[in-house]
Amino acid sequence: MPDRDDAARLADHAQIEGLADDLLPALIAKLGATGLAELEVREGDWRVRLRRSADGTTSGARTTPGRAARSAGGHADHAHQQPAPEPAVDPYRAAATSPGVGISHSRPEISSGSRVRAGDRIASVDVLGIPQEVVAPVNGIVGAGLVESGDAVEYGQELVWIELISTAAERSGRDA
Amino acid sequence: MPDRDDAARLADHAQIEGLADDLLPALIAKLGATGLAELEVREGDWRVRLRRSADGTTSGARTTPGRAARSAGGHADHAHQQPAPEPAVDPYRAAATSPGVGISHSRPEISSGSRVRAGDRIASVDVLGIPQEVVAPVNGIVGAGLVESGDAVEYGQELVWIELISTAAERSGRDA
Amino acid sequence: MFSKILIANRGEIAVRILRACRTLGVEAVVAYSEADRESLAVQQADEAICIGPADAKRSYLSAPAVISAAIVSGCDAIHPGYGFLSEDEGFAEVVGAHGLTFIGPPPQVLERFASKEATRHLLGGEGLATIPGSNGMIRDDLHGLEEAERIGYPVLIKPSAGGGGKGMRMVRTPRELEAALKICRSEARAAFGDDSLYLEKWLEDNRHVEVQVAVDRFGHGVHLGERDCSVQRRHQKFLEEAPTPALGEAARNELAERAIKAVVAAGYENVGTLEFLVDPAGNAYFIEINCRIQVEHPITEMLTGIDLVTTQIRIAAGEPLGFSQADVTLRGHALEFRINAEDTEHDFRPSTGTVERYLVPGGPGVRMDSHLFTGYEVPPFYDSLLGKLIVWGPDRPTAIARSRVALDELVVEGLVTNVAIHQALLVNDIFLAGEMTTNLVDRVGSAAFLAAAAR
Amino acid sequence: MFSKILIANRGEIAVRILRACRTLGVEAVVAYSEADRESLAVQQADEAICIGPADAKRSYLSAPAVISAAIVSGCDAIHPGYGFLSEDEGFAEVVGAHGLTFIGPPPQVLERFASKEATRHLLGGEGLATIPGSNGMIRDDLHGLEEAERIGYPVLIKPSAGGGGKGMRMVRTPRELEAALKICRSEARAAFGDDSLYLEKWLEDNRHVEVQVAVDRFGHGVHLGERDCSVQRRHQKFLEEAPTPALGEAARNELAERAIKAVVAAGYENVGTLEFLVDPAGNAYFIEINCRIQVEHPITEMLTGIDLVTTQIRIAAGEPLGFSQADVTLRGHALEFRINAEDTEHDFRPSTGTVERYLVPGGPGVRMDSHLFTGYEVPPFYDSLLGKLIVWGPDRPTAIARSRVALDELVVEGLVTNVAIHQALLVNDIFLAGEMTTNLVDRVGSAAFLAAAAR
Repeated sequence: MPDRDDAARLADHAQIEGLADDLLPALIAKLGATGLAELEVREGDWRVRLRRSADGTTSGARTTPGRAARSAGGHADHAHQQPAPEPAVDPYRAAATSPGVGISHSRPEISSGSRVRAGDRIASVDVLGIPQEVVAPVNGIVGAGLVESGDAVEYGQELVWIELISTAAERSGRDA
Repeated sequence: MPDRDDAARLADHAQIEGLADDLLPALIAKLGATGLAELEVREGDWRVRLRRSADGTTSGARTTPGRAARSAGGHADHAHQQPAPEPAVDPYRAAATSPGVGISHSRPEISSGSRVRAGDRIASVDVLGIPQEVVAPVNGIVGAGLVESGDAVEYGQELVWIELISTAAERSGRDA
Repeated sequence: MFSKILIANRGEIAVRILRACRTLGVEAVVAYSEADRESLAVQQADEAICIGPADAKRSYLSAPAVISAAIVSGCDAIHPGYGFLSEDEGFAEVVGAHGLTFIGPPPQVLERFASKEATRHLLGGEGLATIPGSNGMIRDDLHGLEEAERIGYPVLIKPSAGGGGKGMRMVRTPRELEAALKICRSEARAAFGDDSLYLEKWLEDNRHVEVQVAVDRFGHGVHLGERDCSVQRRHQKFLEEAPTPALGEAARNELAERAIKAVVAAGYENVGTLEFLVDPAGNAYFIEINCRIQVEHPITEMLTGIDLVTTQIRIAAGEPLGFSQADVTLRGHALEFRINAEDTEHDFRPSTGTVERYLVPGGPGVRMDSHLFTGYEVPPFYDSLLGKLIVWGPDRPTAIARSRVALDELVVEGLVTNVAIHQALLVNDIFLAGEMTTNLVDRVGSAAFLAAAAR
Repeated sequence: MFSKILIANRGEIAVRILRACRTLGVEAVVAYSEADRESLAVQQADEAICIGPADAKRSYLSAPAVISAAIVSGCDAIHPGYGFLSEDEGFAEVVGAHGLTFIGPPPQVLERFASKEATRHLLGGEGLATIPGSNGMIRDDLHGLEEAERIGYPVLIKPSAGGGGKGMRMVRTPRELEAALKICRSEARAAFGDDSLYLEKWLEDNRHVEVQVAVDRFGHGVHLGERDCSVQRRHQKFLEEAPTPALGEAARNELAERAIKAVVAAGYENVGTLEFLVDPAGNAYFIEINCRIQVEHPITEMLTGIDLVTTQIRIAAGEPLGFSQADVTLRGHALEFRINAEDTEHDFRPSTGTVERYLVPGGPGVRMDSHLFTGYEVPPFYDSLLGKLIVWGPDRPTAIARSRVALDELVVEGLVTNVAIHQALLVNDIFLAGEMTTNLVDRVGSAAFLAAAAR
């Protein structure tokens, strides 16, 4: 490939530097503040794109809400749907998920506000009459339930939030 | 979506600004100098990508070499082929292309080294007995022929190079 | 058999013809315009040759470009597909003059059937009913009234020099006729410089039924049943099916048999389609013959198991048909949905774009003839046909049930398609009862037709 | 009919069953493992439910998970597909105990046909020939020699307690038999703690032919012809075709008629397949029955026009078959190519990856049953079947010619597939002559088989 001439190179540099100086700060501020996944800016023949990496910020399967409860919509629409972008992991809390497909049951001794440790049994899912334990994934305080006792749930479905100890106090203050 | 906290935002900014200050200049220099199409740099959860727009730097259809002369290869292989990346336009020369599908004929008065002007008739393509003129796309000197007189050619096929006047001297010096 | 065939067409039919050539073991060269350089047919072809720019007049419609391409690529035959040069008898003649074979009827046959009027007369003489009309031109009002009385109202007044529906007028009574004759006469004089008029019976709730035939060089012909193409929008077919729900089995057989007998007697050769209008009483009137492979040929293939494109090529190569009417059996029911790049929400205006995601429907009885693939950029220069979804079932209700599933499965992202009108059709009571006429959609308008389905 | 069916399977068969449910107008729920969250069946489904992790033992093979999923999603029937729980009579029974219907034979029928040995005895009593063998266990060497003489050499020595070919030995002469009996006895004692042996006739150049049947709850049964599954690699079928080239029409009909008569008499219900070994003289020996829909069912659908999966569902729902043997007509010839993610250049080791580009073959007679789409990431946890290319033609040579074209058209980028072995098959003289036996490939080895085709 032949060398590009100096004038063309200079013009390129000017365009890119324009982007870097004028647009990038605004771009960065916007992306940082909103948690948007990707932003792109064009100038002339050039474009700059900023993208948040998915790794480390979303956890994959566990973040997709259960489909068992979802009633049948128009399947044509569904087939045309793009998979929704996966939401970022919440730094304040973690969800306890269903160990099986069946009917969820709460435990009488566990309710919103209960303090639990990772591994504690906090609910159960009844799979053909055999209860399977739902355990707390982290130390924390039992927060909002995502399903009612008696609801049908699927494997891996998020059932209840566990608020992380370190942030729970701060947030409950805000919520009050 | 809940607000991101300030610490997380600051960390994001630091990462992006690191990219902008340290890496971007190098990135720009590299992309500007080599004519590469795209470059991407990652830092932590962020990545910045620079991409040269295809518009204006490649000419599309005319750069794909003719297929008429290509003999039948294994079509299974062909079907699996990805389209080849389009070559960049050569700043030293331009090709005169076929105005039709047929048999190419050279003109006795035009040969390698002939000086021609844009629009000059430099060859013809015989389409069912009717000659169609091949014209020089630019002022220059007739260079290498890409087909022989009497060859079958397709529409748009590059037939002969015209070396640009401004660079022809320099290059012929180099070639000698 | 030919040694190498030039495919002088594009889109799904170029892919279809390429498959037929390969099945026959014949080499093929795809002729393409600059706009179709990245098309599926070009990708799949062993050999492809660019014949001109995007403008069809300078590529697919250019006889010199197509014939020159065939010669320089070493072909001995040209398949024109449908549209473009496929029924151009002048083209067929020049192809022959260059020692190549036109895949279709020979030039002299094309010429014999080139005029609609002459063809109606020819096949009328071989026993096909044509639409009743006046004996020649209307001399004066009295003659007009007499002829209309004989034909039976309503009648259509048609200018002799007109065409494409221009200057026509439908009347229901003698009084209307008298008034309209004067207007039509002066309009025709003004528009065409010729005020001769004739009358034709007006078929109100008609259905469009066509018979597929195949006749070899030795005068051995078979029919392959009929197709119903009544479902139209502004005279454009968008769904075809076979067998026609308009006629019982005996009537269908009788029509098809009369058709094949007439065209064999008239010297037709190769595959072709005879189009009929069928009135509510079941009378079939011959309108015209299509001397080419048709868009809707796959539904006949689904019913008969016979490959019409290889049949067409074999006949053009001078081979005998190789089977007789007794070998042709029709099984089940098939529908063809034309998938067009049309925006049903904006008066079916053509859409264009790049296919971002493409999922092909499948399962028993489902066939998709299309040139789409993920990443394909639909060029804006040609017609809007993206492909044809063909669905077979052992009976009409099963074929319709499968069609609903297949239409739901079809995903073409990046383009707007007309799938909504097909889905509307499949919940339309008149269609489901098999009672559709050519004005099914236009009677209420596309928008109302779509809206009724959404309720 | 059921109101809602749980599809307890994955891959192409989940898509196939979903299509069948929709054609019947029955709601369906796709049960999936975590690894199949992005699968085509889940995408296409109105409703889908995650039943467990990637590990099949905890998802597709977990009876409690599958049944619980059916209950919580409001299903009244479960379609198990093939493999996984499809022939597990214990599962079928538990399904029934929960008030749900197992789509397949009822539990008591599954139980009756659960043991291969008992089934051979049962259907042998209904007139099906089984592979000749010793009357019970071999008492001593002399008894063994007498029985072998009666059966005819070569014979196979089989340990009573063995299975899956373990501890078997083939002998061609009395001398070999005497020597082998001692070895087998001590091997069997060591391996299974039981040294009882029996003899079976060794069928050397055999072909694998199977008969498809469908029997409703009212004992009304039909056969749908046979399929030839002789083309195998290490006892795995990879190409099936119908009709079998091994038998003439009369022999084919006779075999199929004997098969349906026997299973109806033995009280079979729902769709099923009777497998036979056919020796060079054309004798068919019954081996086993498959009480489920089979991978290769589409070739029968292509020939008969009958949807086997909807038939299966309708029978399970208690509906009468609705057609009789006289309504079943076979048309043409069909082949099914199993497209596997296997690297033919590295001893067919399974490959995995993401589908970068996917082009589905098409045209007359071509059907692709697959769960692939561009962007699909093939999970490494399950079998290597990517789909099935099914090709129909009016006769075997046409079907083969179309198959070559279709295999060439198939594009699956991003994965290594076994298409090369299919292409090798389609130029193999023994296959083209229709004379393949089950050892066609293994006799020379896959590598040599592929290399021979490349020459």
